[in-house]
Amino acid sequence: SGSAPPPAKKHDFTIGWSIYAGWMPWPYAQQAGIVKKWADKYGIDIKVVQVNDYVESVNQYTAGKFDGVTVANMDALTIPAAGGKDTSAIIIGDYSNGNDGVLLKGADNLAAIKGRQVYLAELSVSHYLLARALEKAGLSFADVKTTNTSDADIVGAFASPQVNAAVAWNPQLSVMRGQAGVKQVFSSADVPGEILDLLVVDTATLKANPDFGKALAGIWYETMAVMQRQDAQGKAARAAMAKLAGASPETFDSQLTTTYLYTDPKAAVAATTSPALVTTMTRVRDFSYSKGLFKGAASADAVGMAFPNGKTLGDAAHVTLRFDESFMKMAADGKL
Amino acid sequence: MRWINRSISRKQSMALGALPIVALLMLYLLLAAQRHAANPMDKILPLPSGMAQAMQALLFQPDPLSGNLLFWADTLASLQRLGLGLGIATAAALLVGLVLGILPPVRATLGPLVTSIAVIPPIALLPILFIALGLEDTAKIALIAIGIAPVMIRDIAGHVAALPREQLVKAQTLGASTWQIMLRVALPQTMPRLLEALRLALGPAWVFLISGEAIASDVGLGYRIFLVRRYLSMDVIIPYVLWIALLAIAMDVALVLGSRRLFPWAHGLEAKGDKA
Amino acid sequence: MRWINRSISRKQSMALGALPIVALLMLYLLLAAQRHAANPMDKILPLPSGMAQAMQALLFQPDPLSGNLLFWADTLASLQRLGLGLGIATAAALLVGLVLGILPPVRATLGPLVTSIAVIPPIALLPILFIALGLEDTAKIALIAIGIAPVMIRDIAGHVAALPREQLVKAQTLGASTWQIMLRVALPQTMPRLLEALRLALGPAWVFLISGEAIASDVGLGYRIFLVRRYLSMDVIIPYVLWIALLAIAMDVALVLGSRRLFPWAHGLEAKGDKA
Amino acid sequence: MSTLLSLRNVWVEFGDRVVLENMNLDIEAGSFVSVVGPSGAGKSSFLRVILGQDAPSRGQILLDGAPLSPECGPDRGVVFQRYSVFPHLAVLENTAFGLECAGSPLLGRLFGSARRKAYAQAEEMLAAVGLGDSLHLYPAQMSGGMQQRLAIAQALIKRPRILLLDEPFGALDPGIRADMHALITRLWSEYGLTIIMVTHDIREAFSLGTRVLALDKRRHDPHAPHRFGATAVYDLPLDKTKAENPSELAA
Amino acid sequence: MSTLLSLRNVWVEFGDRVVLENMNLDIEAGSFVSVVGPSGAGKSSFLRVILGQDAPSRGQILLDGAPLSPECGPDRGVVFQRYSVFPHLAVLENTAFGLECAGSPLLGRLFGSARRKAYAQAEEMLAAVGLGDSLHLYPAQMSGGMQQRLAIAQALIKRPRILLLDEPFGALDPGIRADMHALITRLWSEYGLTIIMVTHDIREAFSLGTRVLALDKRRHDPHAPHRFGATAVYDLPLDKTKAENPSELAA
Ligand SMILES: Nc1ncnc2c1ncn2[C@@H]1O[C@H](COP(=O)(O)OP(=O)(O)OP(=O)(O)O)[C@@H](O)[C@H]1O
Ligand SMILES: Nc1ncnc2c1ncn2[C@@H]1O[C@H](COP(=O)(O)OP(=O)(O)OP(=O)(O)O)[C@@H](O)[C@H]1O
Ligand SMILES: [Mg+2]
Ligand SMILES: [Mg+2]
Repeated sequence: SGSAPPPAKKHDFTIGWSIYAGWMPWPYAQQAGIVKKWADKYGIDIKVVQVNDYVESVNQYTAGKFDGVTVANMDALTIPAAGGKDTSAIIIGDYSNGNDGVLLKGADNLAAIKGRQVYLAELSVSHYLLARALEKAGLSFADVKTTNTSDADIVGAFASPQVNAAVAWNPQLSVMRGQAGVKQVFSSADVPGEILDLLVVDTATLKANPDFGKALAGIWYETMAVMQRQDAQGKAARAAMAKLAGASPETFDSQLTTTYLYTDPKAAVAATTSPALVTTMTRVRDFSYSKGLFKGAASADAVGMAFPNGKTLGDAAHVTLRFDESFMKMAADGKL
Repeated sequence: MRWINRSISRKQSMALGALPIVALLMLYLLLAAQRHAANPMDKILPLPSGMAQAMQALLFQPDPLSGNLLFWADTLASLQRLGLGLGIATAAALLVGLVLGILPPVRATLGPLVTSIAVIPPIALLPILFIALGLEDTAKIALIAIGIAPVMIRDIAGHVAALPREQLVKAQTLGASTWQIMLRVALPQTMPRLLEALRLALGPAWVFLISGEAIASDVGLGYRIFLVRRYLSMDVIIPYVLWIALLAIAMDVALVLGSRRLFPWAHGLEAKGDKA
Repeated sequence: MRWINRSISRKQSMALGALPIVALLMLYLLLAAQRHAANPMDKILPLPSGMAQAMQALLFQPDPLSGNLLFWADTLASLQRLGLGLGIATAAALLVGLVLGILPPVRATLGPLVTSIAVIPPIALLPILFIALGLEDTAKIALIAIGIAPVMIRDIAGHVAALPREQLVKAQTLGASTWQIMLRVALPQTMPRLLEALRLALGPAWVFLISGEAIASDVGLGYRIFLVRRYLSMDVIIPYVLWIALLAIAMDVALVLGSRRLFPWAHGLEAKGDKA
Repeated sequence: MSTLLSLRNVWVEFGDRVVLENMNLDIEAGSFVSVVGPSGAGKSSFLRVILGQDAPSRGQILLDGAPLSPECGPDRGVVFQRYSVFPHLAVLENTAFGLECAGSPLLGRLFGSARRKAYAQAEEMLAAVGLGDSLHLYPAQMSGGMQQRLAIAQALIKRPRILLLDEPFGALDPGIRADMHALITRLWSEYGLTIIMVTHDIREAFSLGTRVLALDKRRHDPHAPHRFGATAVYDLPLDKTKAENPSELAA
Repeated sequence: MSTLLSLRNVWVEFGDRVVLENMNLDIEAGSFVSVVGPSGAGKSSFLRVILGQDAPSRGQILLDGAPLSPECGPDRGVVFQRYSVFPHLAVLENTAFGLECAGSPLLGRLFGSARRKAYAQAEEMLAAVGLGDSLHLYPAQMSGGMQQRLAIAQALIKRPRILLLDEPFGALDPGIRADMHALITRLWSEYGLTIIMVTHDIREAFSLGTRVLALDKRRHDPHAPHRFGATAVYDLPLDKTKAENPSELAA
């Protein structure tokens, strides 16, 4: 956590990333020199570091080893923010639009999940998605049993004949869906905009070094521009990202189709300022609280969140997660 | 007096042994207090009070879903898996190691296979294990057994092969068959070494148990550790790890005492007195 | 002839040793062919042709981004980490094990600490390890060293403590100081055992290397295995695992031959001839 | 007496080190052969070859005219210079081991009356070698001489046809040694044993043996001492009535 | 001659097993004490106590009138019944070990001319014990008797004030044994050593020693044999000119 008092001005910054379709632009930008270009522009140095294990990347950020990290909205709330680390989400990169899904074997409707043993990474967005799915099906957690499964092993686990229900995200999800007799009965496309993929940074560092935030926004939207091009250059960029993710270009493209990328900063700003975000985060934190993720807290309000235009949720005196649209707005306004 | 000759009394020995451990604890408390001074919500080095609070729920409050006291349910599940894995590995080490060590044709046939299995990191082949054994406890127990048995087998086989040739010759001149030599000469002399090998395997066995429980599980010490790792709850992880260490030390001590008791001829007797 | 007396010639031994391994390979091929007959796209038990195809790219086609041949880059990175981890653990085992084994006051002081560390599964404390040592190679090397050193230290200490007391007494009557006894009596007699302990530690060392690389890395054999595991690419995982096994066996053989060569007095010499 | 054991051109070599060179020898049933010779001459190697523990590098050994099976069995008992008792068995169990193996092929252990009988026999033998007081000690708790006596009891209880002894009395004090001499002489004549005994004590060799064999090198090259092996340089048949009082060394 | 070593009411016990009981003894500088006694009497235990390897359970040992330091040092050399040589050193290195330790406190190894000198001295000593041909063998390659001679060379090269020998010649053949007797007698008188030697050979005890000590139990309870320990039952000073030809056993 931010153990040391906030550093004043810094020159070197590190952000951590892990493999996920919506985050592959970061390592690509590093490779393509986009990171260096924008860092140079603001006279700083940014390193983009891969962590193979997603949870470890967020833990390292929480421990203060990274200045920023790629993370899903729920994990940003439950890991750093709940741990007292004041964190700002400065880029809302995408929302999962089918990248997370509930899979069943030998059934094609969600109701059939009742009574099954469901394999998933507990306390992750998969768990949240399962909660939403059960809600939609009129079921509750009492109707299923869950087994915690590491995200690296869930593909192998699902190949075992005994396992007939799982929740996973991409790229694992697409591989699991490819197995014979497997049906996807629910996905994040059914709850659009609820599973957000963010870039978060340490608020104190950001306050002292606004240039860091500007550079990151610059990097992101330049990379977005390159990767959405439908020409050879865009294709090459996406192929490079596929390679970095260890996937084939086709697989990666198919993952992108289920990822709603906010390629346009204006759309991202709109999403951030929309009241729907508050609704989503209320759902997410209520779920997290119900699962005991706010350690020892008396109510779901223990962790405070701040939204654009001064709106807050929960304990306003202890805000540790801030949705900060200002840098995306600068990008939208061409002020970077 | 030369250091090599300084003998330490039991009491002194306890005091000296506690020294570095207490020093380490103090260092931890110091660092934790420092971090908490900077950030009272720090999760990485929790204070003892925080750990006590976090553990209270697990220790004494029944889980609303299952009605179990989670800590004890975890301990029970893990100990069961560990016990079965260790049991299978020990039995395999005894049987295969004995036969391998004493019968040259079997050694020639199975030695290379055991070596090959010993050097394959089982963690890397988990998917195959899942397909073959499913995801229930069987796979976790198999992971432990596969992880530690080859090392134990090689250890036992080496020990048996190192029995003085004169002993085997002597047994044959006394009319013992191969089977009788295995049963009455090699087996009993292997037992203390087997307990020793088991002691050395305890560390890796816990590692494999925790890795196995991290993969797919809904109860167990390793399950809990990896689950709460998701939100960096070191206030649960550290007490769990200490508990594991305590269990492991208890097993270690039990094995040492058991061996002394069951096989007095292999311990200490020879500290004094000359031998032919 | 009794089985216990049947000696196996080198040639026979090679043939016999290959037998079960070839049988296992055949079994694999059979199962893989069956699965492919049922589902030509089966990913879990790939056919050799599929593995060859998957490996070709990693072996011979330079990665467009880095210009490296990935397979070789992975191998190099992993071997470096493994080598450093093993080196540190071996050095620690030699130094600490020797001192622990021969000096009772040091044994009393550090023995319990080493035991405690030995029984703590380092995997459970990975977050602390990575936080303390960063995500670079240091943490991975430390994981290997912490994972295997305690077992090695205990092994060496036990071996040194079991040196016949008469030898130490004899050395003292020849005027040797504690230091000289350590240097000239205990140390050289420990060396063959150290190589043996290193051999036994190779398996766990690979496990820790792979676990470490699975968490934080961008190159290495374990990294690649965990990367492609997301896609259940057994056609890459199996060749990688076989390659790891091959490397491990090569190290094992090198250690055995090295020990025979460097410490002839500890091997085979005593197969014949009686001793006082 | 008939020839029990014959050596024909037997060589024992370790690599290029020749230990025994071209030995030819006939040993008669019922004889008591004492083997003497300087330290390192190859006396122990000679015993190992007869025992079947090592194969000669050249030549042949015949037992009752048939080639010796290349493994040892209960027809040949042995007492080694060391490693001769089982460290995990107490004195009584060590002694009864041979009886238990013979009586219980499957478990190697006797029960009930068979066990009582075997253990009584073992106790008797232990009393004869002077270990009647130490039935329940482990070898590690005994002095060198006591272990050697145990090894002798262990071998004698099986009444082997040929008994091979490698300095069996070297570690015994004169009193016990005289008792053991008497015991072994008695068993030798009672059971018609054939005994081959290596000893350093010339007096013992002559007083016990019916034949004394001296092993030594015939040739000696100071620049390559290991290139010549030992053989029987003296072979003295002692035509005598069996010694009644074989040792005069008793204190 | 002056008293070098005194035992005052010395007891050695293992648990409730009494091995030595209330021993009182004065040993003069320059004497050659032979210790005899039945196997298991406690002769080796007696040597270990004097050596400083074990502490007596009761009583006191004085060296030059001062209490014996409870650890062994280069003033007292020893040859054990076994485990007496370093298995990882070749014959020559085993012998030079003591010289190297004395000459190089830091490394325990000599280099250059110092090394050459030490090794030449070791070679000379090895030639004297008849191992001149085996300089580069490892102990495991040697017979029992050869190892024992190596142990003797190793101890003698340090010229200790007191030399403790536990059946040093038990495994030697008569020829070598006579040579060793001559060697040890020569070194004993040349260097003014004090020697305490355990032996099973009464003749050897009398021909070498200036004093013969017999250890045995005074009392013997058949129901609790271990409750009584041994002590010196005979103590014979031999007033004689030093033996010139100490052994007549040579073949
Ligand atoms: N494995 C071996 N390699 C090389 N040489 C050996 C080996 N075993 C024995 N020797 C040599 O064989 C020779 C004879 O050894 P052996 O033990 O038979 O002698 P021995 O007559 O029994 O001597 P001792 O009376 O001292 O017991 C010795 O010179 C020894 O060095
Ligand atoms: N650690 C021990 N525990 C119990 N008894 C022991 C121990 N060591 C030695 N003894 C006993 O002490 C007694 C004396 O042993 P010691 O080795 O001194 O005899 P010794 O006179 O040297 O015999 P030998 O002539 O056979 O070498 C023996 O009865 C032995 O059983
Ligand atoms: Mg011999
Ligand atoms: Mg003794």
